[in-house]
Amino acid sequence: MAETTLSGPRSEHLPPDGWEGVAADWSSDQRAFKNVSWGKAMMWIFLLSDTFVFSCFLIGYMTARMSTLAPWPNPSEVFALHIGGESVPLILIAIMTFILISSSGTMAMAVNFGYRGDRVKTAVFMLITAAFGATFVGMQAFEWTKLISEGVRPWGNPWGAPQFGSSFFMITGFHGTHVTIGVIFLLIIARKVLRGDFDTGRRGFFTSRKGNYEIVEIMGLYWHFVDLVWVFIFALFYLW
Amino acid sequence: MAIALALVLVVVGSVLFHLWSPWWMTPIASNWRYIDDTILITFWITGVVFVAVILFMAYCLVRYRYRPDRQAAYEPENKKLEWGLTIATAVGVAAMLTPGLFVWNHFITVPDDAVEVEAVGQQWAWSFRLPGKDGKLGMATTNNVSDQNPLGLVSVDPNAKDDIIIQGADLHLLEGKPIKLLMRSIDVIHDFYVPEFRAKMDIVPGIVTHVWFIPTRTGTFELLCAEMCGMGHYSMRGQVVVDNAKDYQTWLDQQTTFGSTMAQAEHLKTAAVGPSQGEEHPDAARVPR
Amino acid sequence: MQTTAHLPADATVATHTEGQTHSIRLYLLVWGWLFVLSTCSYLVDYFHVQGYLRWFLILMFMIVKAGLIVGVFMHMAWERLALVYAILVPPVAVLVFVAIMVLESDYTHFLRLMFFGPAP
Amino acid sequence: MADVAHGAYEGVRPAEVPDVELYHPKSWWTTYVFSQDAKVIAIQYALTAMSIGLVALVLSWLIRIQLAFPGVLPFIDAHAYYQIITMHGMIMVIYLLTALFLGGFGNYLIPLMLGARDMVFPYVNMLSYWIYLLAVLVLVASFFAPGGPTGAGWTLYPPQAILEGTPGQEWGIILMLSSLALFIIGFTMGGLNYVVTVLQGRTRGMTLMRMPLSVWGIFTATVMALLAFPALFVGVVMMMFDKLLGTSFFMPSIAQMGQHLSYGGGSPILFQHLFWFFGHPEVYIVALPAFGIVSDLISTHARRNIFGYRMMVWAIVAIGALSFVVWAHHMYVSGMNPYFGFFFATSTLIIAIPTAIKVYNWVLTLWRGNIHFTVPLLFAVAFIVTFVNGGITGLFLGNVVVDVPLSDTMFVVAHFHMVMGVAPIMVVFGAIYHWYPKITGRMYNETLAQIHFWITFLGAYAIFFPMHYVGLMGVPRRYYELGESHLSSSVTLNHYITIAALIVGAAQMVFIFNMVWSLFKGKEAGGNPWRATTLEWQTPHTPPRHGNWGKELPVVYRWAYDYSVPGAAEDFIPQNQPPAPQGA
Ligand code: HEA
Ligand code: HEA
Ligand code: CUA
Ligand SMILES: [Cu+2]
Repeated sequence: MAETTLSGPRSEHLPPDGWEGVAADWSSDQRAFKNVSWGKAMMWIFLLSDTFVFSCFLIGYMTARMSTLAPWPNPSEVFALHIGGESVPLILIAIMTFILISSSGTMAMAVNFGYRGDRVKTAVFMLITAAFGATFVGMQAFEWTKLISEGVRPWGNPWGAPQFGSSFFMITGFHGTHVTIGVIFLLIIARKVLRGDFDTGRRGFFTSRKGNYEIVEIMGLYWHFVDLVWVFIFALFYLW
Repeated sequence: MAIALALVLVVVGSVLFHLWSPWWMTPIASNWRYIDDTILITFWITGVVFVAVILFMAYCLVRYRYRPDRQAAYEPENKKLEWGLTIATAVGVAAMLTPGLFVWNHFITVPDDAVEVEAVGQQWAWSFRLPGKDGKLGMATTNNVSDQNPLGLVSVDPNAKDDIIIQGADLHLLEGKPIKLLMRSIDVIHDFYVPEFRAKMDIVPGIVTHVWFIPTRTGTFELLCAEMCGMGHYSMRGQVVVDNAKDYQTWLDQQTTFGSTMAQAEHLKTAAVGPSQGEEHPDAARVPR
Repeated sequence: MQTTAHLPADATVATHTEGQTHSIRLYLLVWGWLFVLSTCSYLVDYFHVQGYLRWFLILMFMIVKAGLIVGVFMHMAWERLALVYAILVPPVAVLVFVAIMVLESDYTHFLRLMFFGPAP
Repeated sequence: MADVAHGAYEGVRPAEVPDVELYHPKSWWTTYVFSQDAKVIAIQYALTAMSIGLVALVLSWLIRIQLAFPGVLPFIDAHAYYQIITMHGMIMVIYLLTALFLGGFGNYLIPLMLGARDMVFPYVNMLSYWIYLLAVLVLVASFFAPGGPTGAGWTLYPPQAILEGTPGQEWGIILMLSSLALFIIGFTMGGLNYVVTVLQGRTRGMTLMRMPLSVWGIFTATVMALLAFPALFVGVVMMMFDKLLGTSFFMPSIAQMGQHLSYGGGSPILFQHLFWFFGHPEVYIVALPAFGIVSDLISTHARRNIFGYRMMVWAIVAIGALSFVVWAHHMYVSGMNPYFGFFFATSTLIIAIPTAIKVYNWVLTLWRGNIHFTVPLLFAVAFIVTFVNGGITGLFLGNVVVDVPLSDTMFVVAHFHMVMGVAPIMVVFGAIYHWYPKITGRMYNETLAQIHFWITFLGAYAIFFPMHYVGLMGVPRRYYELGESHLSSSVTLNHYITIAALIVGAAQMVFIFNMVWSLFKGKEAGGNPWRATTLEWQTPHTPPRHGNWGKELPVVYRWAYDYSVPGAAEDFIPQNQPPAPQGA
């Protein structure tokens, strides 16, 4: 049926973007996302799926909080720190937020230098990012110990609804895990970059395929996503 | 060929079974005749479509079976036909949905003159509570449940005093009087289901669900638990008896109130529950001890 | 998942000429903005802004930050719309879910207040 | 009709021979066990799924025997019964159908039908299978765990699922939850592969609107799965915490068997929402691939182009999208906010429209066709019959008030067996017979296949059609025995149902025997026994080798349904056949 056969655009001049661009891309042959590599497409779709995971966690937390009769502990007091006598609300969380944002910045830099083919700078920025990430996890750990020492448990706490502790540990725990995984992969890839795998076209360990600097961008997507999730947690858990 | 015959048999068989088999809805005993009507409408519409679709398919199978000398028609699409069918279907759907939604609206708006009756589910038995003289059910919470106070009533609540508690016995209802059945579970999810009443609702711990109906004929009806609630799920039965005014009174007079049972308990100096248990906030966080 | 060997190098580079080589300044700018916005949302709490205003501010800052991260850091702003829509449309389902659960939670809370709330 | 795919995008060649060589199997192990070849992975998936499926099938016999002849099997007490139905349901839905359609058919058909050499990330694809296998093993392990597998019902509703009084609350439920988590992780790895392969890995000329409907069905189902499983995952994690850490996400304050449990403030209904936000898409996840595959079976064996191709595609997509906003139709009587009834009843019945379109187009494809009564076609017809029947009973349940008396009765059980337990299974069989020659290079035994078909089709219908009336009477589901009841007259009906079920079950052995026997004794099938147009039948070798296509990838010039094109030499034109000089 002729009308179902639109032909794929040439690589040199992709069709104009905008609606007709969308139509052209989706109805072209070989690939729907014209200039997106397999790895990048996969990461995007994975992140979409992961979005649903975190959304569901937050929905669960929201439902628990909205439907309980027990008073909900006030985060801004619970997470306050005593600095020089008087207590500063949420300060630790604020710092963590800034750290994670910074890590996103450095990651973006890394990606940028990656595409300029600047091996060393790329690797350095990735390591900095990893360092920030590690710090974040460290502070999260500190936060946990603080709360636990104050008697907050997954099954209850001194100030009110038990779901407070449950949601807190669950959500920050899952986010923390994502950060940790990110750090690990950052280190692995930074090593590859530094070793010049992507210039020499060295084969990957498992897949035995060649990699290229794009992996840095893919890594970046993941990392920024982790930051993105934190933005939501910060607003919906700590500031509500 | 054989397959076409099989399809015809399937259709005929299904219809005959539907018409003549003795297995059918239990005779209704509540005001929810509307629900039965909606079911019948749905049966008609969908039944017609089912028969039509299958018989047409059978026809195609015979008429267009393989012949070396024939070639199938090449016709990628046929807008008119496709849209026509789509719209016809939409009409069919609307014809079933519209009455359905009206009845549903009726189903969820409880009349003001409905008397409140409470059904309490627990693994694996039914208990019931009537409001007593004052016509009000007293507060009750799971946290107050104890041997003396199996339904966890709040003893400080004046409305609770004259509440009538029925345990391990049948629930009696007055014929023709609208009932708002409040449902409470003290452990897991159950479901209050009397086939003859058509109405059904889950009993969820942590909230109080409700359903309303008017018993329209006297008799004894089986109450089944219709939500998986553990090993005894299938054995969680009860009985609902619909009486005329006279029998209902005689039955009512034999029942004991919460107040009196509590009094005995106090008297025996074994009162386990008191106002002191923070029972005002049943739902408040409790760090396990 | 290093995988794009089959892509001729030129293709890959070509791919990203628009996306990647814009100046570092942009990143620093966005970075700065994220700091500012975070500070703002922090201050909302610090000065105990309450009620609808609080909600409005918090959510607004949240959305803007999210937008910046996705748009610039994740380069969505430079992707073709085909990808953009593919990623941004499905989360609508989440919004429906959220809406339903808000109503549901309210209902649960209402029931609990009515039946288990403060005793008379 | 045909159209040369000019100006294909140079930048994007699917994996070329050298890329495939990289993971070309070099030893027996990497050929048959740790293979990264989608076709081998597909067969591994399929065999694992069917083996565990057989277990579930045997369990279904036990269910039936107990329901019709209570107590004849002494080892089935209430405890065991609930474990049996739970495992039966869970295995059938998740570990058999989902895995078989997506992991099995998905892996085999997507690359071949799209003219790709393999999935985009073969290594991840391999991991996906091994994690799935692990999930299955954990599931099986729960049968041997102390206390046995969980008996909470496949919906695993808390609080009941993790409390005393429910079978398998010691270990069973924990293993069940772990197994599900594993399954989701494994599936995600595979699912990403399928989606990206469809979107980014097609051959030249293969536009989305030229893809066979099989691929469309599997693709849409996979996308849905990637978005729906997260909800289950979260529910699983929360319940795991409630069970192991004593959190109270789903647990209100509970006084069970005379003692107060240390829970409070949670909401059981939250779990139901999470579960069904996954659960309803899930039922379409097992339906859409069937829709797609059956379209191809009908078109091929009726020698007629699929009717209204574009309508079919849009219907699939519409169903996929809509099914994310109907989930609460499983909760009409769950005590949720009653006003949801209006919204969800409407959205639910709206889904019937695209589904109806598909049904019509299948039938209209037979209409004016030239139908060969091959076994795959017979199964396709059986699918339509059972699906329509099951679908319309869905309309009863979807119409909120009608659901009130029917919910949680055997009517529901009858509905979803007809529509899920029979219809897609018919497609599974049809598909296996259809592609058997391609997979093995040999033809199945016609007579045995016919026997298998007739018993399974008529038998399965005989099982589940009467069951609706048991439900209509008001017999609740998940009842170990009805015992003394005014509904006892349903028992006689149960006898017939059970006898039918046992016969049908036995017939499956014929199927298995046929598969094994034909593997050795079946006669050579040749490359394209059905004279089909789609690419998988045009491979240079049968069975296809690693890399699928020799040196050159096929180029696609036309849609997948050029059957009986007027004036064409053959009554089918393969997708990769260039148009005749002056247009066919
Ligand atoms: C393959 C799986 C599958 C499919 C495709 C469907 C399809 C449908 N299902 Fe079903 N369903 C299940 C699997 C499935 N279901 C399962 C497993 C359960 C139980 C879970 C549990 O509790 O254990 C369930 C339970 C279930 C319930 C909950 C019942 C209860 O627990 O109280 C409801 C309620 O709305 C429902 C509705 C529907 C509807 C409206 C459709 C529609 O999509 C059907 C559409 C199809 C047709 C309508 C037929 C074809 C159309 C025509 C021939 C045209 C003519 C039609 C008209 C005139 C309108 N299903
Ligand atoms: C795809 C899903 C599927 C399938 C195929 C089946 C198949 C069958 N089921 Fe099942 N069933 C469920 C899904 C399924 N079921 C679910 C989800 C539940 C709910 C559990 C719960 O309440 O928690 C359930 C519950 C359930 C009950 C209700 C128990 C109760 O509530 O008390 C009953 C009772 O009769 C039953 C019977 C049967 C029978 C007789 C068969 C079959 O015998 C039908 C006839 C056989 C076939 C059509 C062939 C099947 C072929 C295969 C399975 C492939 C196997 C592999 C090879 C052959 C290689 N099932
Ligand atoms: Cu109580 Cu089932
Ligand atoms: Cu559903």
